[in-house]
Amino acid sequence: MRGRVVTLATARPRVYVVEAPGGRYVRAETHRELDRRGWQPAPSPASADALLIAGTLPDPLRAAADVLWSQLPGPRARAEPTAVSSVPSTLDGLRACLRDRAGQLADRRGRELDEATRWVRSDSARHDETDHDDMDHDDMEMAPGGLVLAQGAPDRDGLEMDALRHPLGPLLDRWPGGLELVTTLHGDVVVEAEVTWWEPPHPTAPPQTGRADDLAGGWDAAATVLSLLGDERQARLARSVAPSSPEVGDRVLRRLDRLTRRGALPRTAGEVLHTALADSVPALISDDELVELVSGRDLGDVRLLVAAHAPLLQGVVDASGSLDD
Amino acid sequence: MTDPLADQLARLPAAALGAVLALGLVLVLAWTASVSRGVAAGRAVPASMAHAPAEAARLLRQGRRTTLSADRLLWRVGGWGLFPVAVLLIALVPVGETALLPGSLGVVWANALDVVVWALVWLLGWGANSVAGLVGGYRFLALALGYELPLMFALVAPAIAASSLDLAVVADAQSSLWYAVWMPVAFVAYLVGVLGFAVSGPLAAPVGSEVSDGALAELSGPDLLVVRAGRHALMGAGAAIAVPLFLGGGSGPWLPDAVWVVLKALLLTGALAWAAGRLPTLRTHQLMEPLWTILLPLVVLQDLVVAVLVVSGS
Amino acid sequence: MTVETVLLVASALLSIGLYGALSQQVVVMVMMGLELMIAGVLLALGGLWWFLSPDPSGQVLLLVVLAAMTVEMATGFAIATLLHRRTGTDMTDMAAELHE
Amino acid sequence: MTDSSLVVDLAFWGCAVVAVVFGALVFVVDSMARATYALAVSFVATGGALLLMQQSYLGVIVVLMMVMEMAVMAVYMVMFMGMNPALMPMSMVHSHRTALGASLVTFVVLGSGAVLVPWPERRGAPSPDVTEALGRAIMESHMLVMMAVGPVMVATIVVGVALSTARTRYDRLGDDLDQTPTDPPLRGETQRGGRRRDR
Repeated sequence: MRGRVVTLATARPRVYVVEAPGGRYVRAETHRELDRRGWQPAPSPASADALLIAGTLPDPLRAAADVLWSQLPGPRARAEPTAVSSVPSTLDGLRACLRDRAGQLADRRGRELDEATRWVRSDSARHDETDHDDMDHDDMEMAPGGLVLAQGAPDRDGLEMDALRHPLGPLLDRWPGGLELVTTLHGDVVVEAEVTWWEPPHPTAPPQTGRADDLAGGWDAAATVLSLLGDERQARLARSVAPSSPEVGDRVLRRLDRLTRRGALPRTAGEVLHTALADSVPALISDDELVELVSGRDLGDVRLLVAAHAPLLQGVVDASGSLDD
Repeated sequence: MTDPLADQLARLPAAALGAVLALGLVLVLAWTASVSRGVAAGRAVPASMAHAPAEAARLLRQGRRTTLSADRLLWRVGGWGLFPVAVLLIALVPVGETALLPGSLGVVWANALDVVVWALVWLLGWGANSVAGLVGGYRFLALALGYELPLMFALVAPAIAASSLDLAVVADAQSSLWYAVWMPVAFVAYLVGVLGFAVSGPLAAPVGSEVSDGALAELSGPDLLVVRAGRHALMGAGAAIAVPLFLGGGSGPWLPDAVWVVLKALLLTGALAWAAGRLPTLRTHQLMEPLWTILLPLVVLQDLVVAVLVVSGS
Repeated sequence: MTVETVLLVASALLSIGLYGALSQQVVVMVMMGLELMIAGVLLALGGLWWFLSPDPSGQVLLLVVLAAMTVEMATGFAIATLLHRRTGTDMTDMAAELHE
Repeated sequence: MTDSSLVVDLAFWGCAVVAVVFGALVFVVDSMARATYALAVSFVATGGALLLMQQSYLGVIVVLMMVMEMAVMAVYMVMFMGMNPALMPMSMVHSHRTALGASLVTFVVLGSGAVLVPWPERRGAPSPDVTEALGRAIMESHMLVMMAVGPVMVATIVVGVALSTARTRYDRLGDDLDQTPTDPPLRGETQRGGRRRDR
């Protein structure tokens, strides 16, 4: 009975898929393989059964990956496939690991529950020097958890709001590998952003080049955007599009255009996807242009815009080959 | 002194049976919503039917995620409160002879219960102490202000037409023509409200995928399971309340009243969940204008039309 | 439940609210004290109505109290926002200093 | 009195204890969210007590309004206090003793009044449907009251918006109100004559 429940529970594990710098192709293949199996990607580490980091992480990001790993509630499994061909066996391995009762028990016993807490403590110690004095409530600078409290700043409506530094990436699902976008938020609106790129430890060659791959990059971006909009059905279609199936491509494109018209998708994102898929390869985006693109947007829009422009970002292109190849 | 108490005690078994039936109905409705959602997302019907049990098994096996300085009390209240609200809503629906919680103010109670969802979803986002959760919680309040007023005025229309706030009376008043037919705007506004408090379809921005599922971002295991079940249950409960309000309650040929109520609720839940699965999630700031400047005035106009017709008819 | 007990509970609510309204520094907390006081008034009126003279006009008075409460809250929030926007303050003490 | 069964008594004391305890918790707990929702619970219990006194409509309206209002209140709390969900020790009181004394005196005076005053017997009987009686009252004999409340509410909405917002519609769209709104609504600082941003 217990065995049957475990089989049912692990029939379709939810995998939190993160792209390492240069891991674009492995990540795209992972999503396609998940589709083939009918598994769903997890939207956040909290609800995920498995963590999959596509590609090779540079050493400085290893610690961050461990923090991410500590956020999986367990039973949990972890893998880092580095080649497109190893993706199916990796996923099989993840499921086997989730079904291994003895292994999961051992993992639970050996867990340090407060990895994230320790990380924040050491992080806030670093921030301490930069904290400037606040007039009235000095004693409230720190919460008991050791978190740094936000400082106020006027928002776009002229009302003082908390300004919160919120990093997006570098280890985030449906996010270009290696991109770290540190945003300053007023509520959920990004007012400032800084871009950092993490280099892959060794350059990875794209598995194929040429026009077919250019389009694949566009369809991959379209799939990510659709998935971010919660439309997994169309996202699956977009991922399955090969340049040889124009009807499916047309359907996805029409859907994207409709979403743009209805305002579900920021217009810029819709336009760049349309251009990439229907007309020609759009121009690359520099880091400054990326900052310009996201500032003044709310957090959700930022995710959609970055996803739509992912194949055009300078850092992604440097790490894994480009549409221009 | 003992007589009323004994009276109350004598009614306990019947009430307990009713509560179990209501709970069962909520579970069936929630499951219907989940299946319909799966079909809308492109899964085959058998796979959609198996989806809810498999996810339940998976989440029951999963542990609890802890976040730093979470307000655990409020967080859990927010999550575990959704499903009971759905059960209470179902208890207001007259099935057959009477509702589990009958009363002359059923319509107002339904409204009060859906307002409780405001508090719960916000607490859910707040309690986790995470950016995604907070964004989701605040998005919900913004949307709630937008959908709640049209929803309230939509509830007013059937009450005016039936000159009663009692759901059973409202249902009986529709023997000749369903209110959904002659007050379509109110019906649509009500359904938008249901999507709103079930946090799905075009109004799903508070749990939007693009902010890592927003208010749900830090939930795991059984806590996530009850919230997901609660959202489906709220959609089912909203549809069930629409049956006496707009769809003629238990009226229908051949079958007994109770069966018709359940059947209509199941069909509406399925349709609503399918639509919610197909319609895109709209961004919060894009929804504000249509909700406040188009839907709300239209519903108020609908109320006026209904009131004028009722007065001139009597 | 008698008229005495209802009024006793109502006066407890009113007194707690009064404490909050007098002692709190943050505008919103003062408003919460006021709300609690109004809850006491509502309960007292409700009890008096039910136990002494249950005719409809008493209920109208309760409805007016409820309406007054919403007006108080809405205006209070608006003024608090205005203060915050103008001066960045949310404290009654600082608001008092404004006219000096 | 007439309907004082044991069940009603128990329910009333339950509501009373919850209302008072959570009312006190508002000024005791350490977080704004908890304070706000403690007040909401207190109000729900007050609404419950009103329900027990057969004022179903007012009771349910109190529950509905207060849960809604507290949900909004929590936003203001957090906005003005700038707090994260952490349970943070906070004490933001002035003249604590005076306030405590004043409230204690009030309680003693009012409470002893409640207990000592010889309350008269009930005059008249409640109508069978209290809600309907209320409706008839506000639509017939006391219509003037409701007619006055309506404009006051509208005025409150206008005043509230006018006081709290810094923008007008001209900020958003400039003088030409036929333009399609910008997306996002405004960028950067508040700007007069809203520059259109084609994105």
